[in-house]
Amino acid sequence: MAVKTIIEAIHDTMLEEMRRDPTIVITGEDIGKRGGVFRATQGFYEEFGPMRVIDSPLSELSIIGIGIGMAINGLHPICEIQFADFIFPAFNQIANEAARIRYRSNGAYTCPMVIRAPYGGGIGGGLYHSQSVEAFFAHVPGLYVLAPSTPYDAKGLLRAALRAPDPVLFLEHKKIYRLVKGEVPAEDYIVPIGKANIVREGEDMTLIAYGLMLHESLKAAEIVSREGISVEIIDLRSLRPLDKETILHSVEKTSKVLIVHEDNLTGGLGAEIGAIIAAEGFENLDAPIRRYAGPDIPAVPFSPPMQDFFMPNAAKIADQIRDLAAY
Amino acid sequence: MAVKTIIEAIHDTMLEEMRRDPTIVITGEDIGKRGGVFRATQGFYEEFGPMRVIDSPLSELSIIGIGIGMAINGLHPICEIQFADFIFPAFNQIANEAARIRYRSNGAYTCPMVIRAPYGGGIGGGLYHSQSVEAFFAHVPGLYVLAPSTPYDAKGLLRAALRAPDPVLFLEHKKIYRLVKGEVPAEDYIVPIGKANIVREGEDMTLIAYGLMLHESLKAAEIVSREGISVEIIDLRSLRPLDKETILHSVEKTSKVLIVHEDNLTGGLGAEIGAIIAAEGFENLDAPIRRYAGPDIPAVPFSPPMQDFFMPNAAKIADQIRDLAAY
Amino acid sequence: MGSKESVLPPAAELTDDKLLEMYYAMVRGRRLDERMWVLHRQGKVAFHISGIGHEATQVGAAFTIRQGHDWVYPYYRDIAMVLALGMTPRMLMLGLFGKKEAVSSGGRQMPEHFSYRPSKLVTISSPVGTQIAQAPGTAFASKIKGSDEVTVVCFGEGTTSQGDFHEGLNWASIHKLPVIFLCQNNQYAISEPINVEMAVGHVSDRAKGYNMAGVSVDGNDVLATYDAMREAMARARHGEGPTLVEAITYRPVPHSSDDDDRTYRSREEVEAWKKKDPILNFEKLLYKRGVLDDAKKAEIEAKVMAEVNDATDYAINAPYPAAEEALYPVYGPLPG
Amino acid sequence: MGSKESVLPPAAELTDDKLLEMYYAMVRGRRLDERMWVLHRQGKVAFHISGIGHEATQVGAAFTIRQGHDWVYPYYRDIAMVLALGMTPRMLMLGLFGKKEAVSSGGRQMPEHFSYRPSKLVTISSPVGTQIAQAPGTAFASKIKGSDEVTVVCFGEGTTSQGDFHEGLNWASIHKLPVIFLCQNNQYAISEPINVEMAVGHVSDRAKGYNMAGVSVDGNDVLATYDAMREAMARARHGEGPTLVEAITYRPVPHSSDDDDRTYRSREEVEAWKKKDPILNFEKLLYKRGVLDDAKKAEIEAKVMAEVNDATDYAINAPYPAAEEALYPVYGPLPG
Ligand SMILES: Cc1ncc(C[n+]2csc(CCOP(=O)(O)OP(=O)(O)O)c2C)c(N)n1
Ligand SMILES: Cc1ncc(C[n+]2csc(CCOP(=O)(O)OP(=O)(O)O)c2C)c(N)n1
Ligand SMILES: [Mg+2]
Ligand SMILES: [Mg+2]
Repeated sequence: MAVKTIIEAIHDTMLEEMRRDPTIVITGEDIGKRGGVFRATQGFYEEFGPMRVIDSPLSELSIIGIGIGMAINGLHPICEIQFADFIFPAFNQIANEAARIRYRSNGAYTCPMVIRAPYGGGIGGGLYHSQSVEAFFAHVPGLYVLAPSTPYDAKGLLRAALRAPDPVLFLEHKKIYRLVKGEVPAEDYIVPIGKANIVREGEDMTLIAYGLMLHESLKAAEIVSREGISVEIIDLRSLRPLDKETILHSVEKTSKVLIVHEDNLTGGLGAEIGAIIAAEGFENLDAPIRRYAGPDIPAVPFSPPMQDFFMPNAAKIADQIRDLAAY
Repeated sequence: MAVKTIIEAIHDTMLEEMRRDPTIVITGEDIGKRGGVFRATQGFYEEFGPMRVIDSPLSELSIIGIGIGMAINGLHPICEIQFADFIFPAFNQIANEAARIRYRSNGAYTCPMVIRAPYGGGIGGGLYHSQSVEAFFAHVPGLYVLAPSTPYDAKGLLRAALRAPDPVLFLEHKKIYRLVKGEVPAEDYIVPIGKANIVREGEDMTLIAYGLMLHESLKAAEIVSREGISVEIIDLRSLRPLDKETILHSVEKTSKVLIVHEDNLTGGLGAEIGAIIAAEGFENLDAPIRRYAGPDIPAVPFSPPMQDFFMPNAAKIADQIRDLAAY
Repeated sequence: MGSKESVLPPAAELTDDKLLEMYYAMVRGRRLDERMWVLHRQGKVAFHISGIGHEATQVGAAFTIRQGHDWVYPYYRDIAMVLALGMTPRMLMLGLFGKKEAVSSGGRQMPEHFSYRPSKLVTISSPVGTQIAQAPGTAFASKIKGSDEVTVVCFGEGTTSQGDFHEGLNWASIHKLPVIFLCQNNQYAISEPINVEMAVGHVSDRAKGYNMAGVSVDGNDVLATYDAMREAMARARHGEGPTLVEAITYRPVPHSSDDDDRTYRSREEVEAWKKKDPILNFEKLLYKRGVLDDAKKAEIEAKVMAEVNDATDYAINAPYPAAEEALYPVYGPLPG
Repeated sequence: MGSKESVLPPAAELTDDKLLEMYYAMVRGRRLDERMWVLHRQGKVAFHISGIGHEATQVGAAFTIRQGHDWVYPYYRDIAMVLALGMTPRMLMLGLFGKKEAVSSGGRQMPEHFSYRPSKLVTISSPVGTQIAQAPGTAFASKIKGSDEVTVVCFGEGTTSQGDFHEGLNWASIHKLPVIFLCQNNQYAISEPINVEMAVGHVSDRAKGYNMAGVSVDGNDVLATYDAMREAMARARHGEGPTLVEAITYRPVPHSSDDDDRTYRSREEVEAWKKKDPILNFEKLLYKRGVLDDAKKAEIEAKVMAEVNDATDYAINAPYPAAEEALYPVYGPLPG
């Protein structure tokens, strides 16, 4: 089986899907000749030409607006937002428009589209090239929000996203684009939307994470396992909808919960997860629900010491685990 | 003492503040001759003229952008967004810009401004004149988010907002603009940002709400009190920051929690409140943390039966209270 | 006004029957709209937003659109337009009351938030201008598919201040897309007159910033609007790119049933514009040409009023949606 | 190019000393910028975004601005401009390394995200274009206060596709605000050439949609830029409203240290433009006029290099912020 990076898996999957399905078109900034600033569309322009690989003007609002208009007229657009930090000019088009086309027309119109957005910090990007934007969008009914953390899932989720009949925000953590490698089967498969993955079994607590934090959490679990603490780790993969069953089932087993994300604590995705468990898993809980997240400051500062301070990492997560285990 | 509606309290407070402080200017759609579609600025244009009461073009992005530029240059703008549903074109200017001016310039620049936005449903406004937008903004470090539910607090919080050295999103529930009346002292006073209010004392559970839901919750508490259930009700008033102390202190006393809001459940403000209590109030809890909120559909439908279905109200809240009390 | 000189304008070739169809379409829009105001005054409905005064613009435009072939993004004032393009008075009345059968949204949206798939009328929202950034995408898809569909998108002049307007026109012009931007300039955005909305004399001047064709036309003259739209249609249909068409008209009624227009404009101004009423104008012309006479007019009025009455009765008696229908359809089924 | 005819252009009145100051400002920007590229190649810094090629535009503009009186919203390429307006090479180098003392943000932001209050250089972010909707607000405040401050806002030509551009220019023109929109048109937005960004031949054509003065000028000619900006300044200062100034230039280096411009443009094109280098151009002129000679040139180079070396050493040795400084300043203190 081929070993790929996450960005390779995304590139190859889009390529295969565009060959398979002529209704898929892609637009975004610098995705044509330049092949995308992260090289996600390298070679696409040459293969599919300017009618399917469309360099957009520098205007996110209309990257999404145009995508909606295309979806209305039978295409299945992939809209690339160069950095997730730049998705906000399109907020209205995503939350008020794309996510509501089906509902507001009582099903007469639909808006199948995939919005890809590289997100996350730890890459020296400062306040505006490091943001985690998932919580804003996971609050929007009518949207799907996905965040793969492995090449295998990147392929399977992207294929699922391109088969969904509704808009999908597909979040790709920049730091693991090339850092994380893994086997990616050549055959077609789908990772279903809404299904989390237990990537490590354990007894003492349930740790819930996604994206880069999933990998830091795995390292942390490895560290504390030598100290006799057994951590079960859930990779959410799907941020809207959340896989309540998997989460609650795990909590039933472990009775303790640590939620880890890089986004700011207040109002981050951990809030919803925590609230769900506090409501529906309450009777199984043996300890307070812990959230460990980025501090409540405007995204990740640039200067290395401040960036390191912001980012949760394996060592810091291990401390959180120890602390909770000792409760 | 004068009895006023909420909209009167807001109108009068802005008027007094503009008379007091010549740096306050106001801009927004139809706020000039028309006096605002809710009449919040009636008479302002006549008194202060077109240089302080500025009818904006129909463009929310730049209502905020212009406000930021004014704040940079020593003014204290009040920016009116006609309906909160229309704030999303300005999302980038609010979340990426206004909220970060201080941090990103290391304090060299600041952005004191008040963004007023009528929000909320139950008024026949359908999907796009009914939205609750607080959760999106309560996730943004650098912003304050306030939501008064009485004329007294409207005045006190608005005066606090106009003295804050950072941007404030001031959310006004449309349905209670004229429905709720109350005494408003003529003298100057401030309701501090970040302080919740215990509006009803009780023993059996803590109910946390704000805006219209605060009033529905009060009615519900009245109903169930006849059945011997004693509910303590917290009016949050400040949605960012949350008043953790007041919340946790109340939970310590009552051991049960019901959070009520009109916004969609998933990722709504109740998630953060629930997660805080599940972390820091866990040991005092006797029951699962309940959230009662709008369903996960795109805002409030127009047709009366569907609108009623969407909106939490006193009777439905009373049912939730009974159910939790019986736990 | 701005439309190119030609030997014979397209409207000159319209048959008497077509002219009467146009007249009927305008009267139909007007009478239905007036009934909606009446229902509001009677307290039977909570809200109405009106297209009165815009009928010439809308009908002139509609008659250049290939119904069911071309795409249309209407806006909330387009009552006469959507009727001319296949929606029925019943559909609109059902929407006004928020009844279950209302085709636009099954009662989910406020009235006048049109959607009708058989006529390719695309679902609209309330935040103004969003459709202007979407319509070029629909036109782009037509181009990619090699179809000669044209996309028409409507909006008011105030809405041209939104970023969506700029970004949509930019895309359309860069890619020479088959899209027509039809601005219905009624000279007010709620209370704001055009001079606080923009610094240009004509909305069509905005086209220059995109190297796009821009024309202004008397939007109270149905045939002039028809001609301007025909020309824009030809341009779009033949791959020559987009046009910004400004139809200059007036809204003689308040912005909506929630508005009081006395706060921001004089009665004299309103009355002066009422003299230029698009239906009266057209009527005069048709009388002069001998296409219309008193009998024919009465017949049309009667037919229209029958439809309006039927629609009113039907909608009043139609059932509301069940409360739980509010829960759907947020998502479609996922495959597998 | 587009600027109005006048008997004597303002630049003709510049003294030899002023011309040398301009030359020095351009060389200073260039050498500091080059050093930043070197530091990046040496792996000493993680990122650089460059203003090379834009020096004539930036210095020409800067010399029309009343430092500390007028407001300036720079953009990330404005290295030569912010230096000409009072920032020092040390400040910029400290920013490049993300050191504590860096005045723009204390290391919070990426390099070249300028902010310097003593010169009224307003803090900028990365999402392009946001400043274009803010600058007219600052100009509006000047007008309200009755001050004759002018606000200058800089951006690239690709950025004119953003809604912020449209909305900002619309406000400025409606209210005739004292603001100058200085578009530094280097003909690429990262990889995208101007023809996929817009359908107009000149960015200044975009001004027409706002009934705003628009001029195009050779942005590689510092005196031409100076003249165009002087005219725009006079207009703004005297209450005659905003101007869109397009300075046509080129970026002979990659978009940033993360870019590889070989994927999207030919070496021939780049080499051809390098021949039009703004500093070489100006040097030739100054030699011809006898303002500059080899000795003077060497002296200036030496002075600049001393500054650049000093800034580099200083920044390398300067301390990083403490980790916990990340926590502040999110909010200022609330009164009472
Ligand atoms: C984004 C947004 N902001 C504000 C509103 C409220 N609003 C509804 S219609 C309208 C005026 C529109 O004016 P114009 O575009 O000229 O169209 P008209 O109503 O005159 O036909 C406003 C401000 C809205 N619907 N959407
Ligand atoms: C809103 C937003 N989208 C995308 C980007 C990524 N980006 C940074 S610079 C740039 C190109 C800017 O081009 P132009 O405006 O011509 O300025 P130039 O860099 O050529 O000087 C892009 C796409 C961004 N910074 N902000
Ligand atoms: Mg109008
Ligand atoms: Mg450029």
